Amino acid sequence: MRIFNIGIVLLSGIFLACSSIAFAKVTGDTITLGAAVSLTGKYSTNGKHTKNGYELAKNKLNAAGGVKVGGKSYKLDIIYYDDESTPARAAQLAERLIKQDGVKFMLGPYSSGLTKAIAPVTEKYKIPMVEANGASRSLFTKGYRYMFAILTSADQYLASAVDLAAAAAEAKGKSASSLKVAMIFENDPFSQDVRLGVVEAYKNHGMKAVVDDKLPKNIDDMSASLAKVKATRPDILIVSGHSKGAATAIRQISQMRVDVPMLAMTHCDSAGYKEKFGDAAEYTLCAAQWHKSLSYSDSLFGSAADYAVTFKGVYNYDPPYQAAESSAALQVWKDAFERAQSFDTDKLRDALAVTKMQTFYGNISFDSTGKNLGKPMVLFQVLDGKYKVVSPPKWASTKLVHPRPKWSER
Amino acid sequence: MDNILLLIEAPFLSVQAILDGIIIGALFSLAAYGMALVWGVMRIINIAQGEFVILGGYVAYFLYEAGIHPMFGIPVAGVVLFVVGYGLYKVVIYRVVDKDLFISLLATFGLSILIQQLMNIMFGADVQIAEAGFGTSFMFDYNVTIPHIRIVTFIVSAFLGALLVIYIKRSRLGQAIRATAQNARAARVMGIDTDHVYAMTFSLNAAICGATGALVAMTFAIHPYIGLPYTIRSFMIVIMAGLGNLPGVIAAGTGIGVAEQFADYIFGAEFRMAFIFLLLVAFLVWRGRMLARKREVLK
Amino acid sequence: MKNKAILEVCNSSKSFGGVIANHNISLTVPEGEIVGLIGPNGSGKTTLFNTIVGTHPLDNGEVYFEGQEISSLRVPEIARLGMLRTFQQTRIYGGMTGVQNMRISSPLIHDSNFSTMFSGLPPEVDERSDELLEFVGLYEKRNLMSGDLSFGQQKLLEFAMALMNEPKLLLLDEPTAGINPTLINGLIDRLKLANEKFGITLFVIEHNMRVVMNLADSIYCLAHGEMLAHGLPDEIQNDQKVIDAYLGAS
Amino acid sequence: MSTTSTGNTGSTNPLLYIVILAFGIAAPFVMPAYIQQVSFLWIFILFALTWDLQGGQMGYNSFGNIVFFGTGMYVSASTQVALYFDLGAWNESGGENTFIHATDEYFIGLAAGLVLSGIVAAALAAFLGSGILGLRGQYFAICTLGLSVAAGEIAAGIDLIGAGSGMSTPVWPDAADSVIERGTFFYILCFMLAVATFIACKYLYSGRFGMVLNAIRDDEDKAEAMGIHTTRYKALSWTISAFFLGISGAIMGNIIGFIDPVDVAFTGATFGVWMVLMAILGGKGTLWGPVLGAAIFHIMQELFWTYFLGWQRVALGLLIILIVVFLPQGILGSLREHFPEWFGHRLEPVAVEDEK
Repeated sequence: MRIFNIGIVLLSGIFLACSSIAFAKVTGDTITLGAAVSLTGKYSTNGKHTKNGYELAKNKLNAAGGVKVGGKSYKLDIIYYDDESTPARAAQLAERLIKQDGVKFMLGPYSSGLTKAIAPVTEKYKIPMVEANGASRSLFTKGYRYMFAILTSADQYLASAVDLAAAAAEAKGKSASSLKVAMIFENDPFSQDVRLGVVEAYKNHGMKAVVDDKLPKNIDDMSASLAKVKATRPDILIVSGHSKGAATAIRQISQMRVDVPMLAMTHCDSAGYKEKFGDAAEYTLCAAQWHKSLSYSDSLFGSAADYAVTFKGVYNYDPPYQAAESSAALQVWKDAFERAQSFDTDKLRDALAVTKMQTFYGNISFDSTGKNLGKPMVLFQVLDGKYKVVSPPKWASTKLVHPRPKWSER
Repeated sequence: MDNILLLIEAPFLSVQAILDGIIIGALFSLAAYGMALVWGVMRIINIAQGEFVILGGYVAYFLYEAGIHPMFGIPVAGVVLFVVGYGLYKVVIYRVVDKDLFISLLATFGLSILIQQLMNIMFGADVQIAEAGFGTSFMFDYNVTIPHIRIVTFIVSAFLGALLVIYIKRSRLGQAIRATAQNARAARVMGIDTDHVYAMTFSLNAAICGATGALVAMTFAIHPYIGLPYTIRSFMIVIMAGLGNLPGVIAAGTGIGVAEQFADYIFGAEFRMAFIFLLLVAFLVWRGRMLARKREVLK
Repeated sequence: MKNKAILEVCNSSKSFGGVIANHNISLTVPEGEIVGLIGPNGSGKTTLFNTIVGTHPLDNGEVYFEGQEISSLRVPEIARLGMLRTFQQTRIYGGMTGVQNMRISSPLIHDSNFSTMFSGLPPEVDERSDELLEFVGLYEKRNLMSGDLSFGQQKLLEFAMALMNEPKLLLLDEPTAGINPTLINGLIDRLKLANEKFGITLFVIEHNMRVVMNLADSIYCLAHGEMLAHGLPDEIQNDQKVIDAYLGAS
Repeated sequence: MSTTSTGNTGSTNPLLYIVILAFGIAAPFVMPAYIQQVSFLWIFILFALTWDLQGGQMGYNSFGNIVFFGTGMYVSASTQVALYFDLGAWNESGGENTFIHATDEYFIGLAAGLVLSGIVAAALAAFLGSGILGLRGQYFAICTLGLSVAAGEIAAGIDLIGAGSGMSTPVWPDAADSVIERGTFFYILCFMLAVATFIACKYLYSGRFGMVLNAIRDDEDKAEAMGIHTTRYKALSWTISAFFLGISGAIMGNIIGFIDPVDVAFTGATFGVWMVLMAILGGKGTLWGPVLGAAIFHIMQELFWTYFLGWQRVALGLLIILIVVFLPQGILGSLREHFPEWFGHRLEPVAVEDEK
């Protein structure tokens, strides 16, 4: 009998909790977007960059008059949830944003893995999503129609570094196919995708891989892999593993005095690379979607450099590209709303598909799979404690220093 | 296969692996010794061990940020964590100390989640390091590297371990701790304030973890979510060595450290965690089997 | 010997890390009798029980149950053959009610294959369980958590559980320890009754001389891990070696 | 010391079953927006029930049951894909290949996946159980914890199932939407599986199986001394749990749509621990405790997520500590301690009619 009563109370509790649904999509003069970002868990650093990027652009857009649809001006608002850096939670939250909070316009989470979990949900409900932080190329092979990524896919992150090395070798009269490549990648969707791109690139040049290590996600020590690198003396060492991997790598490479002619990585700036490691970081090649020294600009933020100043003024640190991408995602939404002049999700999808715009972050236009074709990746090298763009040639502000000086000669 | 060939072709890799393993093992042994202390005296398996280590690392990191050499972080982290440990004992642990082992296991698990998340909120999820600024030594024509910080780590671990053993052997509190470990009820009858002993034991363990953490921040890197491997390694070492067996702890610690390094070379680093954990499972099952032969069970 | 031996121990030895607990012990328990085992504290009585029922492996010697060698069998296998023991520190299933403790002790549980493991138990089991609970005087407390029963009641419950299992031979480790003296006579009667009515052979460790003299048909006496004496209760009572052993003179 | 509810405890009001069933059936219509949360609720109930089969009833506190969940997830997803495509190519999915399941392919694959996932998980449990169930107490708990972490790391190293990049499950065919909506379909699967698990547990606890498990929990040595085949029962109990967990993993994998080895499949630190907490919160060793615990836990967690954004894990950690410190017996366990007569533990001087 008592158990029965408990059961009844419980069930009525569930019903009660569910009856307080707040429907939101467009109410009054507010357009509500939804985003699951990683506020806790292993991606929380970059999750924070992502959220800051969204917030900055939202406030800036609202201050600049909001979004004009049908002659009326709307303010943007964003509902955030914390996906705890796990795909399981991210998928649930996407469902929740769409079905309970009535969100019709989605922004992406941080990282490829989480985007992979969210994309099937948005696709199912035919909710357009502009995502700024999911670069894994398998995202673009599932035929998703409602997902638009404003970044370059992950396989292109470091492929250009391999090309640079090949060019440098040929300039010295050596054949590119004589080069040896060492790869150390974290075992997660993003880094493994970067690896695929690198593998394709070095195979194109006929190079040989001498080390191909995967690191577990909880890595704090890669000395075994680096010892292998020392033993095999490769010409290029490529490392990718989010901020944690970048920080561990640079520290141990300098500690162990690993001498390689070329060292390339991802996530240098979000790891606070040059600030934290000083000299140890010198001559490293870093892949980035964006950098403040690039010559892109738009009417809202001004130039890339202006964006960096604005961002720093609000959040007190230099914007990593993760933040810039996120800000740009909101600009893409605004553009789509204003071109579609509608809040209909299908019309918005079609508008998004034909996006062609310039932002401080770069040119944006999507191909049929939803990835951005408008801008290339950039590679910079840390020189004298500064990030200098070395590739692509169009933006190169300095010449690549190659090979890296040996540790004993510094 | 290639990996094994590489080991044979480049013998200095083995030297490197053994050196790294021993130094890392010393670090693990220290945390493991603390865990054995708590386990033996209080019958609590502290899942939050790794979080204490990381917390200690943050103390060293903040000293470093404040411009103080992180070596000072070793004693400071010890003191700070001692206080933290005492507080946690008074608030949570003393309520579960006499309960079922599984209850205390869960309680410390809750603590570990709590500490992790609070660290994330307070310090951020960035990877942090406290650079000690020591140099590096080389052997075999630059092929084997020994960062000095690792040597320092080894020496400090050994020194702290020895200090601890002497303290437990000689001091009054140490004697009370040993008496309580053998038979808490008898100790209570003999007028030992076991509650105080428990509080001190738990705080002492936290202090050891804190010092270990300071070394970790200088040798490796810290961030809020990297505690669990330290807990698991400590646990492995303790079961392999048995409670209250310091030479065993050191042997098991360095053994695991070296085994891990070689596993890295042979199976690839992506299986490192799997290797450690499967080793744990295999060891337990093997011990269970051996005891079953004597018609006993692992209890 | 009037009856054939149900249990035979030949030259059993057991030591724990150099401490010799049992040395060359031989004894026989005839079917249908009540045999007592006495000896001062630490003389190796419980160790002997443990080696007989398979808790510890024997260092040396053999154990036969109904003529079959059981020295290398394990506890549950021996129990299924029909030799059961109770524990000095009473062991019952504290988280279950008295009735459940009884039901789970039914010998039908020994038969565990895929068809029977998931089935219930036939009504005869309940009848028998009620009968035995009645027999030990716990019927009205049968639905209480057995962990909440008093120590003496738990002892009785353990005894009832052992009877429920319908063993051929029951090894009792100090059945009267910790029981209120006024209840001891009742317990002795029940033990005797179990022996007569259910035909269960009993092998009893007992400290209380009055009890064991009253109960046993024959008695073995252990001291310092060795068999000291064997005989009828009267003989043992007057045996100088036994008296010395108990007074610590030897 | 824990409590039990086998056999003859107070019988449950049949109305409760009717209300719960009615809730289960009505949920997709009454609150379609919450269909996924309610699906998760059923799965959580299953988690707690299957954990309790060892932890509560048998006294073997396992942190490793999540292994079977993850195994089921991978087995099902691999089956679904491998029936129609090359598994390796699916997971690498470089280039411009697209893989789309036709409607009948999707459902046939899913059916095969569900069945296989249960069988493989159960077989794995039988195999692992033979080694690990010989350990007792904290050694068993830690050994299973090690197993759950190792499983995730191993899965992350196997390229065929996508390694660390994870694996996507087949996309729901649009054509099927005209018959049934995806969420509703999986909701029904979750609901049916949870009900089946509950019925299985209830049945097991009503017969000798449950009694033997309780006996093992209360005193395994005694149970052995009484001639019970303890090993057989222990292994079978784990196998049964694994069977249901395997299928739940298969369903969950399809609901989430993307399998990450550590964060979705072998989630020792989240689902793996939650199942323990839910059972303890409700009262381990009881039939209804895990159900109650799962419901309360799930609702609390959803509320935390909504109202303590960013602090929800802190709240969770606190909740764990509060539960184990102040309510180690769980809700039903505490009720039983204070009001034993509600559960049928009373003096019965005269022979009243025999329950059961």
